[in-house]
Amino acid sequence: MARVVVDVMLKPEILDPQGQAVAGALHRLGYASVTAVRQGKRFELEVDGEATDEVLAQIREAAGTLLANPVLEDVVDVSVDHEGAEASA
Amino acid sequence: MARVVVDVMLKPEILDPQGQAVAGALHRLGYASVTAVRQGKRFELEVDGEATDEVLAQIREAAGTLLANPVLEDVVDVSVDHEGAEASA
Amino acid sequence: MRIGVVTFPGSLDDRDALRAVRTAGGEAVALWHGDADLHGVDAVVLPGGFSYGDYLRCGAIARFAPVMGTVVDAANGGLPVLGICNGFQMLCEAHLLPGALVRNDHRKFGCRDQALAIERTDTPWTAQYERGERVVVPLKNGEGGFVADERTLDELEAEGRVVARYLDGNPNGSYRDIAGVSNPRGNVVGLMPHPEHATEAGFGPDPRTGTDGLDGLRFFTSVLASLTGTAA
Amino acid sequence: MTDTVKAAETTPDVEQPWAELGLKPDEYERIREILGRRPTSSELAMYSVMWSEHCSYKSSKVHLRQFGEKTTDAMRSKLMVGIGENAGVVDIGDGWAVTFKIESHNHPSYVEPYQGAATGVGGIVRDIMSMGARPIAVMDPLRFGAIDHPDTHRVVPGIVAGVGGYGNCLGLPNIGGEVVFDPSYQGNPLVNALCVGSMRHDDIHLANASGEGNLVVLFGAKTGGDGIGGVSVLASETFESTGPSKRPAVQVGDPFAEKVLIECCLELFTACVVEGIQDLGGAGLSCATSELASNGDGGMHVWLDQVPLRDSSLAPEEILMSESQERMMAVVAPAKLDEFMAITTKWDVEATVVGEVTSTGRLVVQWHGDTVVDVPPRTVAHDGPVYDRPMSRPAGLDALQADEPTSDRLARPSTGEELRATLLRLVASPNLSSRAWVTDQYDRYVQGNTALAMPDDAGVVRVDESSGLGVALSTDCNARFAALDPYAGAQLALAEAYRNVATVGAKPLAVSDCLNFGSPEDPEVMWQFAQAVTGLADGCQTLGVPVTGGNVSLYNSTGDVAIYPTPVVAVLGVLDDVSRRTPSGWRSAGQAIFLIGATRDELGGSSWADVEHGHLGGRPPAVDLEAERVLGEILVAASRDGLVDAAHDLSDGGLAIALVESCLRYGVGARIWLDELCERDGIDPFVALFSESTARALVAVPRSEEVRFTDMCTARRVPHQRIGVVDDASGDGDVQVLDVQGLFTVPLGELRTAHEATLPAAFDG
Ligand SMILES: Nc1ncnc2c1ncn2[C@@H]1O[C@H](COP(=O)(O)OP(=O)(O)O)[C@@H](O)[C@H]1O
Ligand SMILES: [Mg+2]
Repeated sequence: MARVVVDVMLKPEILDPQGQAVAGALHRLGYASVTAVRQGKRFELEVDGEATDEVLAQIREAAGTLLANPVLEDVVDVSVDHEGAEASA
Repeated sequence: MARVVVDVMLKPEILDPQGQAVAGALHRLGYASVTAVRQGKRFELEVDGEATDEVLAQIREAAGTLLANPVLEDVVDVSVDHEGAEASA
Repeated sequence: MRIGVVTFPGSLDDRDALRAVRTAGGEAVALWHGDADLHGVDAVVLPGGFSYGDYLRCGAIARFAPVMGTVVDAANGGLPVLGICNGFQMLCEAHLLPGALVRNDHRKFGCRDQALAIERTDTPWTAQYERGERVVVPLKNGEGGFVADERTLDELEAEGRVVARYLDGNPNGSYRDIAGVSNPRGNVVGLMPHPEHATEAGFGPDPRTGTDGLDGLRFFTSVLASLTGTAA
Repeated sequence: MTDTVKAAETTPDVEQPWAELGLKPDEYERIREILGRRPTSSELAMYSVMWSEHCSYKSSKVHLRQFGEKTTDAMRSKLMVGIGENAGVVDIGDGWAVTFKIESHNHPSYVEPYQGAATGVGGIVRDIMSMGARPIAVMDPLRFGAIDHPDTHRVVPGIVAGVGGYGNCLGLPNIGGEVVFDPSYQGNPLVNALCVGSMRHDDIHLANASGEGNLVVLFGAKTGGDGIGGVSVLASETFESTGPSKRPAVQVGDPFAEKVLIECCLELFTACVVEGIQDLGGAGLSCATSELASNGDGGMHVWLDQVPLRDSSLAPEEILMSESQERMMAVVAPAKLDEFMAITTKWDVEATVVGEVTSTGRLVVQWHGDTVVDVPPRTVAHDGPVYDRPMSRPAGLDALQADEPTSDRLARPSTGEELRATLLRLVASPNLSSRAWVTDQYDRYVQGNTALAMPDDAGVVRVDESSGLGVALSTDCNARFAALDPYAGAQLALAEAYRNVATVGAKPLAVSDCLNFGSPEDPEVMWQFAQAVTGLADGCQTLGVPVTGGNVSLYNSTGDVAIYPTPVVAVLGVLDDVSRRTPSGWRSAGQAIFLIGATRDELGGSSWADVEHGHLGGRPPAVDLEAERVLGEILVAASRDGLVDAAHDLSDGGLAIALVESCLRYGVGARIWLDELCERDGIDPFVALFSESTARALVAVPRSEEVRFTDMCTARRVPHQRIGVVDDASGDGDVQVLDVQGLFTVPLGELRTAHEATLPAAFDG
């Protein structure tokens, strides 16, 4: 059992209404130091067996097509999560 | 200019239809090794000036009240992103 | 009796809630998210819609609006508060009600005439319904799945705080078919379906449902009656 | 460095990338003539986008003129604002007016289905707002490739979710549309979006900048690098070493920003602080500034560096071109600016003064003190090139029309068993099956004024809550008919939409259209286009309903194969009291079922030929607009006088499908006999059930009204035949059935299962 984390963010040039709304809320709540917010996705994939290079390669491939919408998003990171190894329900 | 990343995941006991759909799709595409998927959120916050402990403390607080709903979600990580320091438009 | 309906940026069914209050014979008072003053209303409706685009989480940003502080205090003081759809989501985000609402299990927005059983009738909003009565009102949302941990769910059941449950199949994956819940005292009610859209014949649920399309009206007449009752 | 007018005067011979921007050599020459010098790169950007097919209608203009020319004064009587403005405005009485328009967002929806469809809805809603109206409903005619093609599964869920995601979030009920699957649209789905808005007569606003000294205010979202496409060519030249930051490949909509913008605009209108208003859509600031200026009485001066930016690396050319969503431009009197700003602040909408109205007659744009644009606005906005492109009748058309689906060429069912099986296959076919999988993703209740929506023949919304005054809308197009005969096809689309509106009891008043065609540079496509426009214009004249506006979408093709000519027609009608609307299903046992209109052997382009034989050939059903008009009169009068409890028009799939839909609407069965009908029209049961002859409708008449109803039809010399009775328990054990006597019986349960399973099976899981 291993856990692989895939981080996906909107491409920088793409409008992010969600992030804007969060930034606005943070300001109203007085968190002035935050100048901008972008909201993306974090996927946690449980793989059975080891997170071998081959498995990671597979996941990278899947990430670029399925987890991220290549028109709008970039996969910013694919990495093995060593703490949270136990599967979550 | 610093960038702070906040990762939020659904609590294990909360139903995650998106994650399930992704897992299903991965299987149909033949990525058999992936046994389960959970989908969470990744926030990238641009703060002006340094990401001091004080700023991080503020952001942790905001994460617990606004960015995540403690009933549903856990803030799994708050960390300074040292590469992507330049603000994205 | 004066019933306030709060408009947030992105509220959609606010004018419908105001209309329903008038149809029920009450005085409808439009309240504004930025104004912490409730202008002496006797009850408050948090209407449906997509406040702040439902960005981040439904109701998560609206929950911090100036008016919400006052609503929370007044609710804790016993003021009748009804949250419909997005309003329900706000009440959960504000922790006036337990649990939370998540993406429908089928991952689509769903708009349908929904059959419900009204299970708690000792709230100011449901007093005029029979316990277990079957009603049909529109359900329309993308994030209507009611979730909470097992302990909370058992507690809700044990204390009889489930106000309404879905009938004829679960439309969105809500735990234990829950469509609406209340606080222990019963003055705060959150409901995913839209009673305000079943208050005028011909503009609500389809005749196909076998109802006259007016099943939602008693949420509003109930609160008016209970208010005059207490006023008397 | 920025290319200025000064620079342009002193460097007449620099090479300019006009070709990359899609300009033809003579077009570039004309720009130089107009200006008496070479254009600056900002001017080049403006002209190139405003003279594009999309903005200038250069290929379609010569034909579209017919819409105006064939509009008689009588037709104009209810028209308060006609073609040419952002949308036409129609008087519906009691001091109320409605404005409606349909537009396409085809290509963007193919590239990014969700965002393409979403921003399509956003664009048409801003058009309606810019007339001063409150948007009250939307509709979405959609066309996709074959239902079993993998790419169809990529686009359908995204497009439907996008239409819903944006419209639902604006609080606009979706009251109708179309869903069509055909290989013709495989590489080029059609996403058309309609919006209707209502206003009091004196709330009408227009897009013009008048009154020297009035201020030009840009409000709404910040300007980003969205949809500037080719113009980056220019931009990149204005950057020395560092190129411009990457530009978005697609636009993302922000429905929340638009919702707030709607409420903000309505409050601005109520406060009377707006002299003129224009939405920013295609061609962004280039379009808004040049149109406002040329519709006004003077000129305009713009300080482009004042425009709030989302991306600080944008060059002036790009800012002028940007198609960033959720922006509007208003002309405001200086004395009213504070009040204007107070309202935008209340709604948290960013508003910035970016210019002023002048008397120079020129549009002047400055960038940090330098003049980058100095042009006569009309030459940008209205005096673009006009082409009368070559046309030729498609080579294969004669053969196609000769390929009639006669009984000797296409096997026809005859026995009851065969007819029953055919019906069940048609009911379950992609284009005749239930649309609920799509329409259940749309909010039809919000605003509390929806009196009728899917699956009825037209959407009906109340406009005036006190009187019940309201409007009905339907959009239609059978592109298979248009492929067989574009002139007739356009009239058939008009006829069906007109019929749908009359069927619910509304008097048809006005028309909008969205003309989706292939490449105008293909003479055969151009011929189809001209035929369709002429057909529609002639049809509107015959029916007395004016075209109030619309949209042309060209270059729709997969590879070099054009889509079927697809002239989508929207008809708007009025009801004095929407509570009188007629639903498409019957409820009361014992009511008589009448078929109005005559049935001929007309199966060319029919659903039967398509589903059962994959056949497209012959001629489409004959057009008889006179008959449509009289049928409309009957349906409207019958609903007004309470002579009918249900009415459903006959279209795709003919009588058979109409019967099924009217039974399933409320789950109430019927007993039908076809003998007298076949006798009268000299046809067999198959033709009676599946022919798609026009000008026909089914009605359910209460026993007490039968005589008045038949007298009314007789008086108007309209064929009407009692073909059955509403029967809520024809079957054994009170099972609801559709019983076509002597031929077959089908339980409604079996029909419903077949009807409702198709789309979920295709797109869920
Ligand atoms: N994309 C859509 N959006 C909303 N409503 C739709 C859509 N497609 C079809 N509908 C509705 O479904 C019903 C059936 O559609 P259709 O068979 O095309 O009607 P008709 O044949 O009367 O034009 C109509 O009420 C139509 O408005
Ligand atoms: Mg119809």
